Amino acid sequence: MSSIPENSTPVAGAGAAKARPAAAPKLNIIGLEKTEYKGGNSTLCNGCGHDSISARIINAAWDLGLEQSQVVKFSGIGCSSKTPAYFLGQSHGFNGVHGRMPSVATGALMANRSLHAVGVSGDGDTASIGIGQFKHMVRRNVNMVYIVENNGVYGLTKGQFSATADRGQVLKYAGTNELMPLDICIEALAANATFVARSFAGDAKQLEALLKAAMRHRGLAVLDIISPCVTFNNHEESTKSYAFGKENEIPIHELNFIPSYEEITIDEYDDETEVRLHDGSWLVLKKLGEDYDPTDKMLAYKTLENARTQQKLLTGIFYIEPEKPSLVDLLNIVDTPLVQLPVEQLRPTRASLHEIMATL
Amino acid sequence: MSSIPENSTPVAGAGAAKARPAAAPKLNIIGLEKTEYKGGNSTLCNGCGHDSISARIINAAWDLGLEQSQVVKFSGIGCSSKTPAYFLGQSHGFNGVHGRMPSVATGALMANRSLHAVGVSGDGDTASIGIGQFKHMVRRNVNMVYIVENNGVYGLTKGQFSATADRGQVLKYAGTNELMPLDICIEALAANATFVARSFAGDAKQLEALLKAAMRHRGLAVLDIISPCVTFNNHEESTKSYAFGKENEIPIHELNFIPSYEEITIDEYDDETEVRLHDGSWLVLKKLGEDYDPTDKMLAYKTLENARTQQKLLTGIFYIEPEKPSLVDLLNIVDTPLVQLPVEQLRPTRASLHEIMATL
Amino acid sequence: MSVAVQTSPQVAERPRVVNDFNINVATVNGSGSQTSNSLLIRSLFKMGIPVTSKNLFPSNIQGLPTWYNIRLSSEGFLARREAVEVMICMNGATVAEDMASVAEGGIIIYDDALPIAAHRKDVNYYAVPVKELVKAANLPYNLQKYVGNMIYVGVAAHLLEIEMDELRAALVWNFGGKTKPIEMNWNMLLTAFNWAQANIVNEQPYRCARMTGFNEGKVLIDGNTAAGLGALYNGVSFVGWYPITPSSSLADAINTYAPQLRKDPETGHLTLAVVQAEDELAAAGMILGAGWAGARSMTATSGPGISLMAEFIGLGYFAEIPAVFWDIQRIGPSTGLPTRTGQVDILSTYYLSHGDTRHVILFPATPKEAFEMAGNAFDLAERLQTPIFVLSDLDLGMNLWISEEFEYPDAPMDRGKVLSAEDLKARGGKWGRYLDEDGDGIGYRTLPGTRHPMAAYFTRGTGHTPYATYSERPEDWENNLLRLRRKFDTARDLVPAPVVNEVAGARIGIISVGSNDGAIEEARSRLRNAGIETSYLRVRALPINQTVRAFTEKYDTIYVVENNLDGQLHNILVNEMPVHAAKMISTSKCDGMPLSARWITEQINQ
Amino acid sequence: MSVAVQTSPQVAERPRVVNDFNINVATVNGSGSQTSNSLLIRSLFKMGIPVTSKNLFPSNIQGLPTWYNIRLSSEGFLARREAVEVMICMNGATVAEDMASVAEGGIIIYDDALPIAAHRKDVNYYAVPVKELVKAANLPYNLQKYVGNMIYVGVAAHLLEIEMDELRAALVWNFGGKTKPIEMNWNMLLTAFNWAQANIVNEQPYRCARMTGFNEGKVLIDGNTAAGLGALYNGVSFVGWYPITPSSSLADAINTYAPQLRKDPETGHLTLAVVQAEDELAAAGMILGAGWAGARSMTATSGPGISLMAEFIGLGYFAEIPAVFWDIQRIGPSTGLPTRTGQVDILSTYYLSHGDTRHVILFPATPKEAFEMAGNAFDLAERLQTPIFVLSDLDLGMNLWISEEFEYPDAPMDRGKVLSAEDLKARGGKWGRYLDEDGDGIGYRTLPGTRHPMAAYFTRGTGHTPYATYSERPEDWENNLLRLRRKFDTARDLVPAPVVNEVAGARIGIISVGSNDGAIEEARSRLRNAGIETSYLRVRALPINQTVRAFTEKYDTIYVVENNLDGQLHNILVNEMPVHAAKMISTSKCDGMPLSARWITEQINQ
Ligand SMILES: Cc1ncc(C[n+]2csc(CCOP(=O)(O)OP(=O)(O)O)c2C)c(N)n1
Ligand SMILES: Cc1ncc(C[n+]2csc(CCOP(=O)(O)OP(=O)(O)O)c2C)c(N)n1
Ligand code: SF4
Ligand code: SF4
Ligand SMILES: [Mg+2]
Ligand SMILES: [Mg+2]
Repeated sequence: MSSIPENSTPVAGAGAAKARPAAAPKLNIIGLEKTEYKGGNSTLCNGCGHDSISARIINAAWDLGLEQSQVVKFSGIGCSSKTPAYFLGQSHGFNGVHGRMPSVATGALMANRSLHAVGVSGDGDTASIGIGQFKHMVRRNVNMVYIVENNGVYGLTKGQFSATADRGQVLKYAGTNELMPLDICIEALAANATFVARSFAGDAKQLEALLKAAMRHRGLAVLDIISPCVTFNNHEESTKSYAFGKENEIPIHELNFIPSYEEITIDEYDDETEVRLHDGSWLVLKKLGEDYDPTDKMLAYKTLENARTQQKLLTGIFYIEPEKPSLVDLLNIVDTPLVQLPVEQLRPTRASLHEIMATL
Repeated sequence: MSSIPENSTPVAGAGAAKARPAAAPKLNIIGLEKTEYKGGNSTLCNGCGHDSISARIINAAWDLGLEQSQVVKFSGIGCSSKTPAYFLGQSHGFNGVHGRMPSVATGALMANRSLHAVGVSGDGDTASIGIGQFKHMVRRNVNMVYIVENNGVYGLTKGQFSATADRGQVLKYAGTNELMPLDICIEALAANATFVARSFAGDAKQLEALLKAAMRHRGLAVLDIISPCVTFNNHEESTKSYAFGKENEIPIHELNFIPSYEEITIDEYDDETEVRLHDGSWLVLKKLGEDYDPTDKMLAYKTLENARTQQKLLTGIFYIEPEKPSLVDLLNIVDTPLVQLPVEQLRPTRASLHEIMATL
Repeated sequence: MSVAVQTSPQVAERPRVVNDFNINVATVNGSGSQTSNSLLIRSLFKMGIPVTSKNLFPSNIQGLPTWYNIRLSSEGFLARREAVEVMICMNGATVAEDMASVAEGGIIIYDDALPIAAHRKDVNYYAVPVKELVKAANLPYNLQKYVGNMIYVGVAAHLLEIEMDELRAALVWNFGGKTKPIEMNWNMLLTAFNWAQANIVNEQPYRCARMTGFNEGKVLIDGNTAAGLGALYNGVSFVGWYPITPSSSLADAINTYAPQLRKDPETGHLTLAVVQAEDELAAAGMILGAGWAGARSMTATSGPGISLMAEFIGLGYFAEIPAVFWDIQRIGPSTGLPTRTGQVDILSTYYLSHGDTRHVILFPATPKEAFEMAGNAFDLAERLQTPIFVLSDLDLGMNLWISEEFEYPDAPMDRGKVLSAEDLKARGGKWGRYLDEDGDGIGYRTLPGTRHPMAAYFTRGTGHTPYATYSERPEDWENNLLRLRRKFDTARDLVPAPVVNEVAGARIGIISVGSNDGAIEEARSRLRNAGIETSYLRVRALPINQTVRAFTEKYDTIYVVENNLDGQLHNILVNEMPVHAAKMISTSKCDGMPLSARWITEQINQ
Repeated sequence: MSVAVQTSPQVAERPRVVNDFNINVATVNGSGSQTSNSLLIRSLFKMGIPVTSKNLFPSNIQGLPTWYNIRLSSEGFLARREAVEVMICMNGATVAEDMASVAEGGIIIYDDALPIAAHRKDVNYYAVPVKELVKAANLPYNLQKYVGNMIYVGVAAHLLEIEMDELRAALVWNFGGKTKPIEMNWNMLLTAFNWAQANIVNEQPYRCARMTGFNEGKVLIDGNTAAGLGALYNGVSFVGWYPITPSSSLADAINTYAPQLRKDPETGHLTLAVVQAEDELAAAGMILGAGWAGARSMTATSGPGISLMAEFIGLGYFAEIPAVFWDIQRIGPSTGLPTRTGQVDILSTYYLSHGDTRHVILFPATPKEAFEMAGNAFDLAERLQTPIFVLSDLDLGMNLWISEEFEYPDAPMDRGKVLSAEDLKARGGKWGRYLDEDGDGIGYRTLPGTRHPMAAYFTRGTGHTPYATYSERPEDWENNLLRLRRKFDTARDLVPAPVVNEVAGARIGIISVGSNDGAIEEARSRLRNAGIETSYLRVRALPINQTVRAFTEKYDTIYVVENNLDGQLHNILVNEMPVHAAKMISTSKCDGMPLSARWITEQINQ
């Protein structure tokens, strides 16, 4: 989801957009109320982290003024993968099979390059059964926001370990996990990802900024979001619990997203780094602790490996490479979405067939 | 393949073993000629890198005095995966389905923990279709030598790109590869591998040392071996060609393997590092260029990422963690191989059934 | 507290209906009603009453409508019955339709906080002040929701006359003797019971009463637990699995009982390995690897998992590797409804994988059979050297059934044709992995690790000779397939034989399979009452054998009754017996519910 | 150079055998013999002679025995024929059996460096001094092996009287006009030809002679290329695939011809996307995604790939997504023999995926049909909104066939029931994705990106209502499946109709499928000569329709002829027509080779 859908340019120019907060607080830049971005009623457990994330997606989409008809939602199978039914109700959604969302999304997005895509998966869906398709989608840098709602457990099948479960994690039925976790962010990095971030379902502000940046990134934006499963993995010792997240989240920077339609002057603060996204939006990173340069891949590995070993919940954007081409850019295909080609472009001429026949 | 098969202790003690080179050059420590370690005739192309690797495996196994009946061979599908038929003809072999060798090996090795295993796969078999099972096998640290015969191409299906193909690699039929490669070694590291090495089919000495160390490692030893496909990807520009390998291989250290049955005194040379393997063997790394500490994971990431970006062929052992438990150690199962348990241990008592029935 | 008296006009005292009605409990899932429902069914069972339960739960974790249906049948019919006489309404989301669903003359026990749409005149209502009772019980806040479910148990105990001692015993059993939850729940239950006694004049007709003659020597258990126990008692040594409803509880049962049954007393270590795989492809690969190495290996999955295993199972078939695949069927195609039952994978499993493949399938009908077939499956897998499927379903697997006690497996395990180092020595090392020495299509195998220089062979999914060497020769290919067919024919008389119940003079035969059993028996009884005699053959395995042929031959019409849309068993039978094809009538239905005797009766008695 | 004269005693001049014999070329694969063989077949074709080739190659890259069998048939029979009259032996590893395999009276052309085990008296030998001729040609060292194969072409040209002009033309065609390889090879060929002319007295009877009446208006092409072209001419816009023999050349053909046929003239960009997936699961997922988004999407694979796709295809079926799956069948089970043919995936594809599924399958018999069915498949996929399978096989897909020229697809593409934003507006936004408005079982769909607030719907593999909302209700489930069955019935008359050839007075009917066609026609001719008339129906698609029923009804006996072990089509026909089950005889064989007319004749004329 690299750029603003064509028809969602500010209704009254940049100036008007700037005045928005004062003028009409309930309408976004394409004139819609936030409720329009809702989906069906959630059937998840009360308090499930996944529901918070849905709310953040709704906010981010509304804020960016996404045209829902130009958005597609993909998911696999799991509690997390159900959520696309609960946001952006006016967008087409595709709830696929377990662990294989990437391939479905890849096909759809190559067939129609103008679509903007949000994919939602779970840690089981992505890191256990789905790690293969995940890696290859990352490698292809397909244009999509790839959200992993990571709770370290299989929610929908009632509490088994996923491959992101912490070593030592204890579950009621499954016992103690003895294996080191796969780390979604490290996996993404290893497969040459161009946007790698982690957040926490309980950190609304950061998450929204990240979602917006991800929606404006060209290529695959991987968002590993710690999202507590209140039913099966919310005891305090779990690094995927609310309690742990609220106590222990360490943002590596403060994040601000400034959409392309807002005129800004980037001030030269010492403690801020700006990353210009492909569509002209900006991601502003404000220093919190150590310096963090999100274009330094080795720093990303190091930061993430240390966090994994020490079971620390670091959040923020670990790595970004805004200019790398996405798969559709590499395929040498026409600009018109393939699904919109007229028959003349789909069927070669009669003469051409005669020519070929003559050569055989 | 963590330790010497129980019955392959030196026939005449360590002293005799030391005297071996002088006494009977054609018999190994369990009294066998090298030809006994051969398999069927290869049906690969003349000059295929995979055949060189088979020869190295034969040498290493003979040198270590492996008891073939206690060794099992696994593979997927591909030219590379055919090779287990061409070495260790007296070992059971299992040529499975494409990309799914890891699961078959895992099941067999849990069922019989006393077996020593060598798995052979290709880059397509492991990095394309098989990356999922590969990652999970690494994560589980199953006791096996996992060899990837990496030629950057699908040999058996005649020359398509695999996921390890270099960016910019050109193939006769498939054109130019635009995507960054997956790097087997980085993938292994990310999944918490305990033994990560790369070698080159043309570097007999290094490869044999690595093979022996891998066979003595506890857990999964990943060997990414560049193995030229002389038929489809051997032009000079390919980093997976003989010409490139011979010209450009950069060993990060000189490697020596010293088996546990050889008495050695480790001298304190400045330019040598020793790693003690689980069974008491030693891997001696002699400094060549920069210092390299193979227990430093971050250094491994850095070295490998740089090599990937710069398309350099670095070889050697990048990372080793000799003391981590392997899957079978974590499963809380009896020491006797499960397949050898007597019926009394497989069938609970009659009384126990009555007890259970009474509770229902 | 408010006094709940009957609000609908009721014609005086009606004749008692004892042990012959349906209770339906409507709750919200994840609310703890599972415990309450299990108390109900267990205490009724312990009172000697034939009962069955059907748990109708949604495919989510918490907050959606759930129904627990308990049928009492003094005659011992254990199939699903549609009508509901006693409705317990605890869920506002469905209360209107729940109340509407009650049979004429039935009763409704309901939370008085629920909105009631319409008052029917033909049923009795019993409002229960749930909120006030919970309050009175003074429960910790976070447990109110869970423990509150005891209220309907208490009220039902009064109205239906369920024995309080049995409820108490069930509670103790349920919490494994843990005092705190037992007392808290009991307190709640008792409070509700007392309230009901004090406030409800029990004029309604439905009653439970202790009886004998049916439940003696029986247990109450679900099919998945039975299967898990069966595996443990029959030497399972490797389980590779991936969670999927409704099969997960089979692996759970193995994990639960393993420490008790399969622990080495000296070391405390287990004599089996259970590995949760990363997906079903890996689970299949693992158990094939383990089976190849010589373990009794198995997995449990459901439709989507079976589909994912298709390629690997072709390998298992063609490389001839023993392994057992349990498919606890749920309805599909695709993800379908994970919490609804069906016998929908018969065809796709029988022909699973590309190329010419057909597989041996076992079909348990009861928990006892699930227990036994767990053993049969291993014996067959090792004898036939091939993947064996056991097709259970959600109804059998996850619902509680009254089952005969399981018999201890006395017969020695059949480990099949395995050559040891000594055997090889005796043969002078001569053997062929795929050589049909015995004419039964089954070769000999060696296990990796066998200490003999001729022991090794190379396993592959590609063409091979009798000596396991690679071959592309047409004759080798064809001969190998013909041998596999011979092996399949060998299987016909090794698999569990069909169960046949023939009635003299019957012209109609019924063939069915698996968990339909109870419904078929009940339908036959109904048909008999209507003057129609039927004979019945229950297929317990594929491929079929002579018994099925003989049965089919004998009757004018054969109804093939099954719980799917396409008549999948019918399809296979028609193919096995094309000469009888014309008289075999496919009688199938698939809506996610177990078949009912009524529906079957209607199909046959048209 | 040595002079090769006939070494075996030969009975004077024998009657000429013109255009009616088999040539078999035995070489080593990866040796370049492919080029030589293609010259042979192409020049014979251009001489107007009906020819067929069967390339029998091993599943490796280089160094193993390969045979290239060319049949000349003046009557125009294009099926495999077993006997070999002209054997060309260039491979020492198989020379003994190759020489032994020649028919009585046949000839053997061989590399004189090869060891000859036994001299037969009933055949003529022609030794060729390959090494010396190569030397004489003065070739660059690294090309000697490849170019050396031209020698047998030159010798055969002399002995069999293949026109040198046509060989030259074929060579030019083969190297796309590139002078250097053309001249080098031609030089070699000519040297050999001249040598043969000078040294071999051509007394043997086999001759090729230009003829007319058959090849006019025909082309020489393999089925995979035809299918690729068909896809390109019928609007394919997304291909997701994974390499697997024998299907890879289908994707290759698309990649080869796309720049010529599907390039936007202005930008030079393509109007289709081809993505090599990481495996077949991903390929299936990709084309379902693309089909869902509105593209004409397809994949090409073989048995193992189809098995891996099973879960995804269930989703495609149940969520009703158009996509086309080509299965170029090779023999299985399991990895089987990647380079051997069979019609072995009919059953597993028809019932692919768990749950109640049945799929539409098309069966091309000729390259022309492969071209056409590529279009039919897209039309059907979009009309029926479901995965469509096209089952070709290695024989059709990878061998060269004489085919009628392809006709330009004039009919407009059927893009199915798709609602645009305007349509939605006209309807006031009212529609139901799975609502059967038209009674044909097919709902309407919208494509993502449709700019209308009511356009969106949610696609899922779980239970759903006609309005695409989630549902667990039994009625919804059952109704949905019943609608899918209705849709399947709609398919019966939309798919390509069977080809029927009925003979008055025939009592025997033959039903067959796909690439057996030639063998069947030839067998029918043989049977006719033996006084047995047969009628013939070639099934071109599943599910079957009334035509197949009527045909089956009409004949006393129906032979269902197919190239697999289990009689897979027979199985399906028996199920579709149980009343006729008894008279349908399964006539099947599976050894990796295409069926021969002789075998079929024997089966029917027993
Ligand atoms: C092929 C297949 N295997 C198994 C399942 C059962 N299943 C459904 S969701 C799920 C795991 C979900 O875990 P996760 O992705 O972490 O999502 P969560 O529920 O925790 O949000 C599993 C195993 C399935 N639907 N399909
Ligand atoms: C499921 C499946 N898909 C595809 C194939 C076809 N296939 C055989 S080998 C191979 C690729 C082999 O490449 P690699 O692993 O790199 O081995 P190499 O031949 O290069 O040694 C493929 C795609 C197959 N056998 N099975
Ligand atoms: S089970 Fe866990 S993940 Fe699923 S809805 Fe409930 S809280 Fe969320
Ligand atoms: S094709 Fe390549 S990989 Fe295969 S055998 Fe030949 S050289 Fe080796
Ligand atoms: Mg999860
Ligand atoms: Mg390769």
